[in-house]
Amino acid sequence: MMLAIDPMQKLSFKRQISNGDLVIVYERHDIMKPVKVCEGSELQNRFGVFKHSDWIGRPFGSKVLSSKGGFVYLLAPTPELWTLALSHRTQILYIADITFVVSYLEVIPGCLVLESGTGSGSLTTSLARAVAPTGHVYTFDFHEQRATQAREDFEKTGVSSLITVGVRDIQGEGFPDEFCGRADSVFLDLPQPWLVIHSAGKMLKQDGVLCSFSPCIEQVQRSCETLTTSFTDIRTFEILLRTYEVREVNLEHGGVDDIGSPGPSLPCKRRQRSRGSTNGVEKSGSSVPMANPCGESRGYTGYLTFARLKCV
Amino acid sequence: MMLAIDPMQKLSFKRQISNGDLVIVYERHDIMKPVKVCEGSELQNRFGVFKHSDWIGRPFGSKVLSSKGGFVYLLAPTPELWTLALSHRTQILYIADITFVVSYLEVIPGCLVLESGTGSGSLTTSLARAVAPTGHVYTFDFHEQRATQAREDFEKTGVSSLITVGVRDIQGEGFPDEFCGRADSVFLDLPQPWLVIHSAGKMLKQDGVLCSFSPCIEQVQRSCETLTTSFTDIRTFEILLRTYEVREVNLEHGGVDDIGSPGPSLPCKRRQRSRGSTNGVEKSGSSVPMANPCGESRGYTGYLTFARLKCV
Amino acid sequence: MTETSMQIDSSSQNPRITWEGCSVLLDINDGDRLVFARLNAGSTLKIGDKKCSLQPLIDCPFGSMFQVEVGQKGPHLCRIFAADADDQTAVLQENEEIQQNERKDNRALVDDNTAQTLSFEDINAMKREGAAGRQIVDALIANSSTYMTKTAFSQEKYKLKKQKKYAPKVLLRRPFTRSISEAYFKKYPARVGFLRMDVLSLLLSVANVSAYSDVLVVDMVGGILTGAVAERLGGTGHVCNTYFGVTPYPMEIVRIFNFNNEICRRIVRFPFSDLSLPEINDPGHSEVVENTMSAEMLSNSDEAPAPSSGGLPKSEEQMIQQAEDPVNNEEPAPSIDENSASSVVNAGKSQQPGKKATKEAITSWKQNGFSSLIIAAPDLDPWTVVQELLPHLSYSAPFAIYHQYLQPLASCMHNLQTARMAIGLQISEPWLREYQVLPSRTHPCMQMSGFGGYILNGIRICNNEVSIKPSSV
Amino acid sequence: MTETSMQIDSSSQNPRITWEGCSVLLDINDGDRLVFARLNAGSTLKIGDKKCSLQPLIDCPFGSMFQVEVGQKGPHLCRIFAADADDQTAVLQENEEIQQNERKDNRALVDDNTAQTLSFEDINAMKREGAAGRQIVDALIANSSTYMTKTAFSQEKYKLKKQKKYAPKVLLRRPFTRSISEAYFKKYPARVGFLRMDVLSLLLSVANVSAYSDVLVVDMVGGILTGAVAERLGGTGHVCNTYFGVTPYPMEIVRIFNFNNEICRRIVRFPFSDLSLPEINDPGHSEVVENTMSAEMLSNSDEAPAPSSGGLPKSEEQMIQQAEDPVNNEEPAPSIDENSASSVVNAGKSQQPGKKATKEAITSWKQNGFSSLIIAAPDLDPWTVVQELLPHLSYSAPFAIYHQYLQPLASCMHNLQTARMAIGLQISEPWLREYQVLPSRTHPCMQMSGFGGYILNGIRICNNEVSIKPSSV
Repeated sequence: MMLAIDPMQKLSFKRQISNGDLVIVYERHDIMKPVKVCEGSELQNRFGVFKHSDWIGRPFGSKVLSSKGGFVYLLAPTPELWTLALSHRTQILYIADITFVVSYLEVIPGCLVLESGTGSGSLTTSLARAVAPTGHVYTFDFHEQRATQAREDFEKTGVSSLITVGVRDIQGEGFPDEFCGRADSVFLDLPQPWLVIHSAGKMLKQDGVLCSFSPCIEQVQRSCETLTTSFTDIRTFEILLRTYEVREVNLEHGGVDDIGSPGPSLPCKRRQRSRGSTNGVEKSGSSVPMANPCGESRGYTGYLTFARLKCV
Repeated sequence: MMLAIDPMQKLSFKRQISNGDLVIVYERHDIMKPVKVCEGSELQNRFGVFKHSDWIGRPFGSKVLSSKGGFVYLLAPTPELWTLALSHRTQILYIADITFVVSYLEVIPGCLVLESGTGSGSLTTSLARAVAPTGHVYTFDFHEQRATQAREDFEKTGVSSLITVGVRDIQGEGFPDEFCGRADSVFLDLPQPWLVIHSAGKMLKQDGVLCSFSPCIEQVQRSCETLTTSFTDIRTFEILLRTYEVREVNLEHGGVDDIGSPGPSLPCKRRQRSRGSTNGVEKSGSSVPMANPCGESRGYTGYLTFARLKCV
Repeated sequence: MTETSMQIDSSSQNPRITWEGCSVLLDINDGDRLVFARLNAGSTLKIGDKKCSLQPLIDCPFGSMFQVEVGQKGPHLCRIFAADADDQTAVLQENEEIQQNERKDNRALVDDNTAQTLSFEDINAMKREGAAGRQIVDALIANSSTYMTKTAFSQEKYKLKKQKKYAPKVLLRRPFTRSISEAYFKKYPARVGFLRMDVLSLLLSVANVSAYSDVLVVDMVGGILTGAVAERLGGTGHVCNTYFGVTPYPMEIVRIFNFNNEICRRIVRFPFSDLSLPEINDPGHSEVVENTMSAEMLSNSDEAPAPSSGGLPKSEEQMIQQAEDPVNNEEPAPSIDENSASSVVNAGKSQQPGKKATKEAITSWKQNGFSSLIIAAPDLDPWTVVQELLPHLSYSAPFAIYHQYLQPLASCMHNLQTARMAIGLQISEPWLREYQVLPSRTHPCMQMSGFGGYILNGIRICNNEVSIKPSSV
Repeated sequence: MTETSMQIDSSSQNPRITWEGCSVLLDINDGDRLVFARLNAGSTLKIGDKKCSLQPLIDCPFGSMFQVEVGQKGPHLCRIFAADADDQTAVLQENEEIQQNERKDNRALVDDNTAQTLSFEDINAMKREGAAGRQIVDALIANSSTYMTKTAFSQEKYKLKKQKKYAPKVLLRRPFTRSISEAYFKKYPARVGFLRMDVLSLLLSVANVSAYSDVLVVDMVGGILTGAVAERLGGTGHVCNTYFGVTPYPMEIVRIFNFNNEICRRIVRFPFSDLSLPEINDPGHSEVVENTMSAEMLSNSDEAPAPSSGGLPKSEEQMIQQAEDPVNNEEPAPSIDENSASSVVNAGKSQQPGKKATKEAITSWKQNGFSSLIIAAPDLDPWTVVQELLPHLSYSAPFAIYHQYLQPLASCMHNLQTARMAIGLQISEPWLREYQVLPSRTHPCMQMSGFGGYILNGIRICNNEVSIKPSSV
């Protein structure tokens, strides 16, 4: 269970992995895999063979060993870990976008949220966490097979009671009439969002918020034009996450990674100046952990346009 | 003289401020003013009255005192200081943009460069530095008065032998025919650059580079469309400068600026753990200079589109 | 149960409509001023030189727009409807069409504002006669000799400027984490430790704040973190607000949320020392027992400098008082004819958030661990804090630390790695950019907040590799 | 004198046309591979499985495009002209028009690449018969059963992919700081200390590199800094490349620029210790005298670890050899059918850059000071370096320090401030973003270099406030 909808399931020092639990097998920050624990099963990866039976009874967060002595960590699933694990399967929305969308759509427990398309279900899961325990997310996808996959995933992660997945061409048909005036928030990730804006407006409660995610500025321009009719507070954002690496660096002797320069021969001992002006000068040198931005950052994800339904 | 076109004028420990020199009076990193040194004159600012006669004979880079004991620094002008000083008078291109343009246009000594419009002349000055001592910058502005002001400025800063300022509606008339096939690089800062692209192409030598600066993406879209006819290697960039402040921070006792929180009472003495796992743990605390990004950064300047004239 | 009913006391109350005593965010003139207020019969707001009762705002839907009108009863706020507000949009769109052609000639335009034939006295006379703000704006336009020579774009700018002055608009906003956080960051960033809205959202996400969680927080950012977590929990779980020393950190911002009693009840506070007292029946995590606070630390806490004369709150009462203070403090007089808002009265009928946690609750957390940990203590060294708190976090539970500086988080991350206390460690810095999207004038906004802070997050791990086996529990 | 004649030996030579022995940058298949080469009669380049002579590239304008053709003399590079290349653009524009309508249906498309009826053997047979790459591509398209069912956009993608494989294009580029820096950062970033092109440009600007300057540089970034400064000086002033210890830092990248003898002559090197020897006639700046290197330092320098077996250059000769190495090293086999470039022969007729500075020159710099200072030493602590070098910088002269890490620059800035050695101090980090601008598909590029390093810059000041008066000199 990803979300502790049953409060008894929540994490605790005493909560142990049981047969049938979903665990995230963590190898490295960028390699992890969801696995359903099954008494007789084994997991095989580059670290060796892991018997599920060795896992049962251990606390979540434990390090477990393989036959070869390799190890992985067994983590309780969260929407973020799920998203990271999923990112190997399909194109996903990024965590910073997901996070910003949920907050900016003012999604809180009890809300009714409409989403199209479902895609990987990654945003859906975060929306479900935010509306829990009393709200609901209705998500629609054009593709039958994507909907089916999403339903299976939601079942597996234990959030299916909060989510209903529909198959529908929202861009062509709009949202179903049954949601008229009932939605607190609407999220659109469609190639031609402007075609659905009128329908989305009908679904929203007064003052409800809409968000449209688009990769190209032309889509944003067209959406904003359409939005002005019945929406207000139209704002377009972009959010990126810059991540930092931390390394121990020893500069004075020219350390770090050897990047092809000869080891310099600056004197280690700093000479004392006779002037008083150097009082308070910081001592440099010695090995220090330092952060610098990761080189291979994702430079762009998409534009997020928000708008609020006008009050009549 | 901003540029040492006369090598005798260049900075040296022995070079002193003379009557008639242009100096940049530096109060703070964001407050500075160009002043022509004139034997009998005085400068008055919030720090008091400064006699020019006190400045003569001192080295550039000196701190000078006012009647009241206040002080300023007298700096030799550079295009960057000039740009900073100018920024109080008019809208200017930013240093990161200027720098990128000069390099990306492949401007080197001896080049012939065309520019329109002249504007504040801030880019022009940097272009002049890059083509010196043997190249030339021909810059055009629609406005007579702006051209006149620019000419005066170039005279004052001593770069006028490298720059010719013309008054011309480049957008309407294109560049003068006399430059046909002679320009190494062309820079456009015009509201409708696509109107001039054909003319710019005629001015450029084969493989010469054009740059167009535009604030809106629609201008960029239209320019790029026009460029495809006779240009190649069309690339659009944006460059921003993130600046950092440095402050001495002492965290363990909750120092920095008091931002309204009560001084926390964490124990100063770090307790020793009995486990070996804490080996190698960094010692924290004690006052350290730390950098963080300035809050009030300029978030956007404009788009820079570059293109290279196709080889026939 | 899909109705968003969590934030009000009576379940029959529609949370999208204001009620007497509810807290609101007033957006005056498109973000020029942002004021938090509580709607009571007696509360007033000063706009320009006019003091208006907030009474007309009660029982209106959030999102409603009001304008100051001067009628026979004096100046009052009058609701305006979407249909009326539309003309502005129309003008703007008309503008766009001719915008392109104008670019070239705009350059020659000089606007010296000397062409107004309507005098200051004329305007005052109109006001005395009870003319509506709109009427004054129309008169100003009619009497401007240059108005017709301006470009449509300049005309619109002129009109908006006059409208803001003579017919200010007030937008009624519902206080959510989004709006409260945006307003504080814009007007009073130091109070929330420069914690930007998107960074706050990211803290909640990476710490997996979800229903029924017991979230341990160190909130030295005025209560915005506590409020945001409580909003997400929606009356389930607990916000466990802990503090070092004997004085709780102020959390006046929590009062701005319209939390119902159930939500307030679930915001509890306790000194960190309460968690650290030795506990005999504490089977699962010997580390915690090891890490109990020594007597030295407790006495150290007592020696903590008492809140200075700067007026740090000592009691609940003081804190509530202070809750309304930011309204005044954050008014840096955006335009000269604007004065600060009148202070609004606190209804104070709801349950106090931030009661002291019960002994039973603390015992249970000590035994079970917390489900998440979030630290927003810009003045503390993150490593010093996290090494104390992490042992109280359940295994596999996520944590997130906000800080203004990168280097302390880099050291902290290094130490957590070296001590093998956590995995999935990452330092990140969200970068938020807003765009102006207008026909032929689309580009990123010029002004942006260059900086919203850094986050270090990770997941606590259980290092008792072999010792903890099912049999040993 | 407006002709750009600085970079060649003979002034009659047009610098926009290649010549025998000139250094060029070859861009293969739109940036897939970037190769620096020297054009000689015997030099060859391996593209795919074909080894082509570079002879046809001599005496062509920079910017020319070549394609591999297999004629009777075997595979050879054949120049193609703008008119022929245009069809590609035309297809692309056609695409855009239908792009919008297709969006919806694109989703159903599955491209499994199984629909090609032309076999591997068929293609080889065509090659043996001397078919041009273009002809193969056309045949592949004609024999693809799915090509016609693809969207125009997918058709274009398919065609480009096949073109890159069977008819690779080579673009002849002039090696400027811009192109060299971009190529190194893209293919071999560690060699230039992760110094991005825009950051390098900023270093030159803020350090006011201009004609007749004597620029003191510490270049531990392979010579890209030295080359960039030399390019800006254009045969005036001096690039004063200094180093700590006894071994100059490698600067093989300088050889890639087509510098003429005059420019090469003005790139000089000397150990920092040469600057620090006591000088009697040194009136203006007593500080410098105070800061002379002690014997201890000199001996320390001698003890510096000798270049390891990794093959660090000990002599000029070795360094020149290494100059061509990056060509091979930076070839991480972009596609499986591509092999690394053949090594190209060094013409070696021009003057060596980086001769040792003369005693007279060093004496003059000691007396007059340098006009600018640029430090790009990613492995050294900036403060340690700058406190040694700054005393040799003229008063009012600007300096700029590049570093990969923020914290060392923060400490350095703090120290410079505290010691009142400089003003106008600023740490900045350029942030460069490239855009895809295509009809209906405009957005920032997905991949970007998240990081190009930090710059600390400032201006040296004269602190002898009262002591230095005109009379005292």
